[in-house]
Amino acid sequence: MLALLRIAKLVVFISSSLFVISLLPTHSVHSQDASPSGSNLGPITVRAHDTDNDAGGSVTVEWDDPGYEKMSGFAGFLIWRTNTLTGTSDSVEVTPFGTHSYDDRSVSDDSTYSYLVAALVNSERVMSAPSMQVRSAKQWFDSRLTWVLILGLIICGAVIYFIESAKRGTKLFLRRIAGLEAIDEAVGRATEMGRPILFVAGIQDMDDVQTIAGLTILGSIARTVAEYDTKINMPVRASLVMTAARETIKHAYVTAGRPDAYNDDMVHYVTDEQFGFVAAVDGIMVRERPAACFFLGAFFAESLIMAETGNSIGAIQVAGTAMPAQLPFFVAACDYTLIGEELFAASAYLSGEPRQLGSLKGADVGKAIAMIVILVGVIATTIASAWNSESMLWIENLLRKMFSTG
Amino acid sequence: MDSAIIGTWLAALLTLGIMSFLYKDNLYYKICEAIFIGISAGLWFITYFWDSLYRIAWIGVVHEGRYVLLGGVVLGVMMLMRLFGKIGWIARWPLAFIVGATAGLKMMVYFTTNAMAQIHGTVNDTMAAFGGSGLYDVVGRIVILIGTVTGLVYFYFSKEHKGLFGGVAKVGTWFLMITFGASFGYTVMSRMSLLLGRIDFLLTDWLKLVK
Amino acid sequence: MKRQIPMLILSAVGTLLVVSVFIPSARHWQEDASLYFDIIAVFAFFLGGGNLIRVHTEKVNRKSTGWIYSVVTLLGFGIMLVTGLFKIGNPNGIAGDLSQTGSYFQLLFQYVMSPLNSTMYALLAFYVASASYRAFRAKNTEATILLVAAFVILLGRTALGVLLTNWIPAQLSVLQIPNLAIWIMNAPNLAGQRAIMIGISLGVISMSLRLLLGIERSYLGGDN
Amino acid sequence: MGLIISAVVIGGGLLWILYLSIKGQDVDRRIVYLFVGATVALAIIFRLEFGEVATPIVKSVFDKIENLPAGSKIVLSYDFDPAMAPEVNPMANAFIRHILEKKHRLFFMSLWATGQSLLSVSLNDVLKPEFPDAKYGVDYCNLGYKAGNEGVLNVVITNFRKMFPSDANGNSLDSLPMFKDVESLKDMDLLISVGGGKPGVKEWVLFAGDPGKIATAGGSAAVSTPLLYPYWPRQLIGLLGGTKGAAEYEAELIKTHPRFKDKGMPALRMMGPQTMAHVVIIAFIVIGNVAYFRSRRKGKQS
Repeated sequence: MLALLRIAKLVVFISSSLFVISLLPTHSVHSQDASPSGSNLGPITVRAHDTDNDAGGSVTVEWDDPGYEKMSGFAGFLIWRTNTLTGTSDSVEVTPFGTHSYDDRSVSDDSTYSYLVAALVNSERVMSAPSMQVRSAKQWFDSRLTWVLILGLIICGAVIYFIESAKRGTKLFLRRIAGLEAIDEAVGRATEMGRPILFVAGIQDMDDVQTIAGLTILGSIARTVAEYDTKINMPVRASLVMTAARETIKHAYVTAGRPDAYNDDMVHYVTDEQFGFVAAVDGIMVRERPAACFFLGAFFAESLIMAETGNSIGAIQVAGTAMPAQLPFFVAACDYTLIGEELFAASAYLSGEPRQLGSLKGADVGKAIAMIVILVGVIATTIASAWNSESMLWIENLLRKMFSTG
Repeated sequence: MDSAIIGTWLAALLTLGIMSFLYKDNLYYKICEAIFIGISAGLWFITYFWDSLYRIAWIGVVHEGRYVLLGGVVLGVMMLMRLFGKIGWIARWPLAFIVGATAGLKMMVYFTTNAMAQIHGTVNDTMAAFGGSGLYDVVGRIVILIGTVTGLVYFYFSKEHKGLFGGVAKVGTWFLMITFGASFGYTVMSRMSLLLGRIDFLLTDWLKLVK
Repeated sequence: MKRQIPMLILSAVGTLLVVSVFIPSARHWQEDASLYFDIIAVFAFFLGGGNLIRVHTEKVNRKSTGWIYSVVTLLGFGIMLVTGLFKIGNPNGIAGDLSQTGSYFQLLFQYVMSPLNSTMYALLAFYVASASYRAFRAKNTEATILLVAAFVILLGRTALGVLLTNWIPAQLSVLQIPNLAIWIMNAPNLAGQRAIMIGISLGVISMSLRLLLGIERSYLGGDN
Repeated sequence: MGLIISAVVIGGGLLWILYLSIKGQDVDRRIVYLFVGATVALAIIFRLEFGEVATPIVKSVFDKIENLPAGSKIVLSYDFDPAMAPEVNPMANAFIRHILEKKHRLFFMSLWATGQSLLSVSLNDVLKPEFPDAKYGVDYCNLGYKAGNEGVLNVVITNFRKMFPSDANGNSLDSLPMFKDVESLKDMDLLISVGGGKPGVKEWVLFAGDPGKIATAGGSAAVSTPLLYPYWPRQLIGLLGGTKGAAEYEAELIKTHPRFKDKGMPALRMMGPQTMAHVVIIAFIVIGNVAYFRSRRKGKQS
């Protein structure tokens, strides 16, 4: 039965191919005198295969040009597709000069196809022989990302390993970060002066990790605030951040044993507009005169506007962001700045919890790998270019391949 | 009077109001600030309403039959439960969804575009800028190498910055300082052009002092 | 339960999205997740906007200091909502594009929002000046290095920089200030940027893992 | 007159601030603000312009065009959109003036769909009125926009006619005399891309200049300029960065070819106030440090 079906398919395929060829106003590829300008060109060879690393529904057609592009009157290559199950044929695309491959994204994974490519020269079509039958399929793994997976697993593995070993009681050493030690000092001073603290978790929404990092630090700060009974004022630019920040502060107050002192109004929505938000925060600063300002999260151009206003009212300012372009402004105008990675590490530091600290040690493994790769890479490329060393070139190419991300 | 003239006057008065903050907080600024907050919050709500709620959720589900988006609507409604004290805790579900999605997605994005691409770039661009074999190029390569590696040493958390390691980290901070100084210096000019635009508006479009 | 279920959602969603990067046919999950985010964000706005209205109405009711500004804010918010929801003045009616020329929404944007926005942005120029005057002082090694780098780049971007070092012969042309400025951008500046960016990505990875593993969960609130 | 007033106000003010700082008094930040505002306002009111001096990275582009023999073939690609235009359009116009003044042959094209209309504006407002003798097809031609980003470059580096069967007006390339000895980009003497995004200067370097060993220069918006610095001077013979770079080029142009003086040099005019503000900021940094060292010395003595 199955064999019969196959034979039937084959018959349909061959006959439909012949049908297509007979329909086209063309001459056999092999009859040389029939080529448009009488030149002596070989046949176009066509290969069709499933498109790599995709979700299915696409076939890649590739062909060699024996020289039709160079002929005057060349107008492009016509790609012709036959569905070998149904026998229907249609033209897919005419590709421009210089293109020798095409991804046909209009196929179904349930059918098989065969392709022809025709060179269009002076309204004539020089056909290739049909390609092998091909069926598109989806891949379960994007092979281009093999090195991403391997390196990612190594780093994540290191982080998880150190978290686990910290859980088992291994003592971990971490260096001090000046900006974090200043946080307690800043809250303490606000308490002494009887003035509020201002907290801004950046101007992005919850879909930015920096905002989440800011909120995790807010958790620690809010606990101190609750213990000291200081006032905290947190204007936000996005409603989701408002909801999340309220949960965070409330939790901190409960942990500190002061749930009654918590109030939803500590966090208030202002406006989603970047500079409208800045106008409001500036207003709050000069009117309420907070003793301490925290800017922890993702910031853009407003960083300096807020930090300079904070500076003008004499507040202690601690900032932290992973926006490289804004770091210089915070460094210039704030008392302490958490630079890049320090922002993400801060909450782990502040919590003092072993598992959290372990995760930082894991990230250090990643840094060690990066340093080694950069050292080896730059030295290898230098030697490779200066002395034409084969082995160094091999290392260079390996590294390029490992770290290329598509 | 046509609307353009009224508009220009309005724009000029608002511009001056915001600038008055530089002198000190005052009634004029407070009014401008209040207008700014009210109008902009409304503007964003309207934008969200038409772009997300109407175009994505309503058109997507009702007209295009993309029922997968209903999941978002359900999570969104859960968010609103915050308004009802007793079942307010259910609002944590959409929050958990968002934090999980952000963590998962951004982890991969940062890993490929920041870590891998930067390591790749260090090796590649170094050769673009300093690929030759003269003194200039050799010095350039060494500086990039030292700068990147010592900078990473600065961020190394699990070792005390003392002795040789501390010295290396110190060099790393110097490189970070050069980076900050350079970015600051480079952006000054573009910041000035913003102010230029505003003052030009006041003098030319509004007061017509400059032709 | 009130904490376990959210934790479960968080870990599951996060892990699925990490995995989806590697599976071609699962990549659309990422777009779906961002669409979900957009939809949730609108609903959340009802909370945020509600909060804005409540805070300002309360101020007005209690006649607390500055209540008159709250009236202005509420008015502005209301006007924008009405003109935007009903697309007042829009030549194409309710089906028209929100920012259609001539609609009241567009007029308010053009004559009220835009000048406020760009003026607030322009204040940066003043703050850059005051920060330069106050903060760029050679107090210690770090501050001196920052100062020198900024100074060379600043000079390199004015004619002064060219004129000051024109006399340096061509063999040493890298020492001419404009060239030196470019060299600083190319070598030490780039190196520093790279270290910061690589550090950031590792910080994000370790924080994301803390979140996905449920080690860090203060933002999910307590058990009540 | 304006220059004198400005110099007196600003110079006097700075000296006064210096005096206050040295005496150890804190200068109120509002005085700093007032100063910046006054500087910019004065510069706008009196339309102050300063002679820019070309930095080496700009000078090398200028010298290249200046020193090529007349009749050299130069491609100028408009790879930008209206948002970037205020910064980079002056560069493109300065290039047009310089290239045609030196009697080179100019081939216009664009890798950005939006570049096409900006290109026609330049042709109508600058080229045609200022060079009435320049003949289309002989001295310049417009190939127009082609979709395909850097793929376009991949093709034209071996063959122009395959990618551009005709120019933007529908004339076949063979009908244009200036194309007689042009087969591909490799026959060009200089490639210039003006743009600030992708595809832009970087793509011209990587897909045309570098593989074809053709001299390449560029102009880009200030934000993307640092990303292009690594290619100078090896793969890029020069680069104009932002309004500043454009102004330097304009200054160099009117220095060598004074007949353009009255053509209105927009970048130079825009730079006036910015340069003033820049100098004031540099002065502030210097004054700040003088004051700091004075106060430290005093601190040590007491």
